[in-house]
Amino acid sequence: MANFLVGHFFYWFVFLLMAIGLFGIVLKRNLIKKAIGMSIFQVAIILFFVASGSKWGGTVPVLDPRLGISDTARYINPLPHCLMLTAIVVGVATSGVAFALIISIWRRYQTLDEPELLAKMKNDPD
Amino acid sequence: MKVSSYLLLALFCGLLIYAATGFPNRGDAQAVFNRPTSPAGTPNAPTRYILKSKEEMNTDNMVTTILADYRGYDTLGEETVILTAGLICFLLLRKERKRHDQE
Amino acid sequence: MIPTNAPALTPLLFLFTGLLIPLAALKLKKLAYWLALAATALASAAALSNIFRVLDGRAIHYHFGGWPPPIGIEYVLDPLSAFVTSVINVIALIVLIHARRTVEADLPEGKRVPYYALVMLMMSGFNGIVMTGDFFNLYVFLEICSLALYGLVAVGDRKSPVAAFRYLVLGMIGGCFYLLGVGFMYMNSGSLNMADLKAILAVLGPRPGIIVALAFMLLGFGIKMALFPLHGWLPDAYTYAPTATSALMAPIGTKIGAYGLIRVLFFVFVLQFITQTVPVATVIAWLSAAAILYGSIQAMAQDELKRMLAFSSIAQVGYIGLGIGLANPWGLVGAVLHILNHGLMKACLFLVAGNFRMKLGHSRISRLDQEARRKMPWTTAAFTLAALSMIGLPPTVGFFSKWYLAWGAVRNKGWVFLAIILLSSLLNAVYFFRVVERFYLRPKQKGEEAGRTAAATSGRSEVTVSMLAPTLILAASLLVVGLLNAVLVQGILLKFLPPGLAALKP
Amino acid sequence: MTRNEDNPIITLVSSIVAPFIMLFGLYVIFHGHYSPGGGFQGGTVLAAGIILLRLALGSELGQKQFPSRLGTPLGSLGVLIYYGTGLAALLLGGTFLNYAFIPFSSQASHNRFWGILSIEFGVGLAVMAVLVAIYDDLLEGEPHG
Repeated sequence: MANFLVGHFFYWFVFLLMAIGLFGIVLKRNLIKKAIGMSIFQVAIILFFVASGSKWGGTVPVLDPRLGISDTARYINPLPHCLMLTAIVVGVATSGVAFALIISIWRRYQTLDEPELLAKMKNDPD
Repeated sequence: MKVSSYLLLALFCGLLIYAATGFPNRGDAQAVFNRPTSPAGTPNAPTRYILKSKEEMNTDNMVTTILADYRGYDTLGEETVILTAGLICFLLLRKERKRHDQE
Repeated sequence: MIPTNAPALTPLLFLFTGLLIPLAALKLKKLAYWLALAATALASAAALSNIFRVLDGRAIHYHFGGWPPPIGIEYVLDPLSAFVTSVINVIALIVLIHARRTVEADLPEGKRVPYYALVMLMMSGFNGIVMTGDFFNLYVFLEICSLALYGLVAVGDRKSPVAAFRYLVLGMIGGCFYLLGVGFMYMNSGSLNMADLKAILAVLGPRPGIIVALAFMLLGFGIKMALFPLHGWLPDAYTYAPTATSALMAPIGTKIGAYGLIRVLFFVFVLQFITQTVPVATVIAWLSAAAILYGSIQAMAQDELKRMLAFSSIAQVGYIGLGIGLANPWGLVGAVLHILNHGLMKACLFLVAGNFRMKLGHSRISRLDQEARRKMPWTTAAFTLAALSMIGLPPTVGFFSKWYLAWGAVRNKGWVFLAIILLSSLLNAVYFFRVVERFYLRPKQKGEEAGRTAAATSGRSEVTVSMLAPTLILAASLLVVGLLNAVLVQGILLKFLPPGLAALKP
Repeated sequence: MTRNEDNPIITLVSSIVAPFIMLFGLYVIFHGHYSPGGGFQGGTVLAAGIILLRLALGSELGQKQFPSRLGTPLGSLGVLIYYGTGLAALLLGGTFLNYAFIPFSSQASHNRFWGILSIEFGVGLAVMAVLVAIYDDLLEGEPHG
């Protein structure tokens, strides 16, 4: 049990971050805070992948002539790093689009508070 | 509404912890995704990347070789994603500035 | 060269056009539309010819960068993906012919260039999702088409950015859950390739991580396909989007999620896993049944035509989900046939709504009357035919997919599902006849009495040919595909059944 | 946004630092084969340099250095360089993105090396152009004055 708790320590941290991100998305009323929650959720997933690639005693996946390539345990797993570079870009793109949408919402309704926004939309004729 | 949201969050955390019971410890070099072959006997990709990237691409940085060659198509998709974001920002926001200038 | 590159052809073609349009538009802005149209036409031709390449039932594998599957990314062209790409590309072609006028009406000239570029990138995302044999690659392309869709929705009328933001929040949660599912899958098996994973999962058996990964992936796809409790983004997005966008995303967008669901459930996991070890198929079937009832009942209460169609889409996605959840050959054939049928029907109906908006200036049901029919006889005829098909009257396509679904329900002894399929046809009849009745029986409303003489002298004012022809082609195809459905099912659909299901067939 | 255009410290420091930031960005792009780095990271650093100049010198001078109307076309061009490298491989007989078929040199591994370099360049260009374009577009929302 102790081994389970300690061995997965980093995952508990990541899961907590995910829960915080989801909490922000679901329960916050301000659109910017929702966007921040989205970012936290995404970052938590990125941390999760990167953590899964680590090896105790391993170094960065750049070939070191002193280490050679005979022992794969010397280098941490490069695949999650590569995947997460892609996921980071996707996250950046999603945040950019989210902020663009928030700006155009602000221009039309002058509010970012969700209940207020919905009330204003209801009064809108079309 | 609020209570159900908290319940869903708790369910989500429960699922995560349940899933974590099957995970190898962090940093375990013998974990299933670090072995030379997968349980079904097919080659394991990361091992191959570490062993062969110098030989096949003359490149030291394994992340670069995966990003640009072994899984290069993902990166093309990634560039497309960011271009899409640029186009959307253009579509949503750019035109209104011209109107602003005319005023 | 084309035969060896067949699987990669359509996504790469769309991608190339999407990249070319912003550059070409520096010289000539009008070029954007014609480039988009030409690319879609080429891609449709390529996709249709791909069907004939795989008719013998063997899949064509395409390795990007020359790396075999567990190392690199592969595209797989099998009968299912060939069929689905043909459906989405042909429907997109027809809708794009129609889109020219509506986009001109909805958007200023400077914005049309990025609009068409985004349409192309979205199509490349759709085609990529259908073709790919790699889970992470699927995520990347899922994000391309989702992002493009958020942008395409947000340029509609005044409320559209709010709808797009809600879509973005939910779509992003869906994407993240899918990615998390992929991560859990990777943690437990060490592979991202679908075929490789199938072999590994057969060895590993059920594990906590794999079960949760499956749940998260299904959640992700469920949000993208708007399956019942996860449908929150759909009605607003469809209603406030520009005509061209809603006509593109309604027939195609949600189907991609359904396709992903089929891929994961039947081509990665074994049948026993999803029906007995972890009965997700049953859960999907019940959720879909709820979706059918909820969508149909909500649709009855709507006044805006596009909103009614949006809720009807939720119900129709329910049919597809039901076919998947039944997890038997008839249900799956019904589900995939319904991907085609619902694509054709919804595209036709949304084009009709676009025609109304173009000529009448609105698409509110309470303001439609005989005048609409007098002005636009062809458009209303197309609507009526599509409505009959939605209800599921025999010679039209709608009947046949429901027939397969009903047969699948009977085989599973799912009498509740059978009852829901029958009941929903009745509900469909109620909410579609509510509109059709106005065209043919409702006399002109009082407020417009003064305009009667003027309208009578001007007579018809049907939309232009470039808008009318696609509507009529889609309406006609409802009959043609309906009559040819036996050929379709025997020739193509039965070929793609995954091994576990094909064995069930007597 | 309020900005003191005459603040000499900010103007001077950022105009001295920005070229080095951009140079470092180019280093990160082109040294990605041997050290952590690559197209995306380098492109981001380049974009940071350009955005720093925009923040410090005002958008008028910044526009002269990198006009925002170039953003989307340059981004497309960057991705097109990537796509073109892949397409060249396809046309020369390999599958898409199989750089070994592009005859940069006699050895397959060297071909792949140069292929990676050319796509990293495309990625860097695209990321830089698009990030600056997104920044510009988001700034349009700012009510001026």
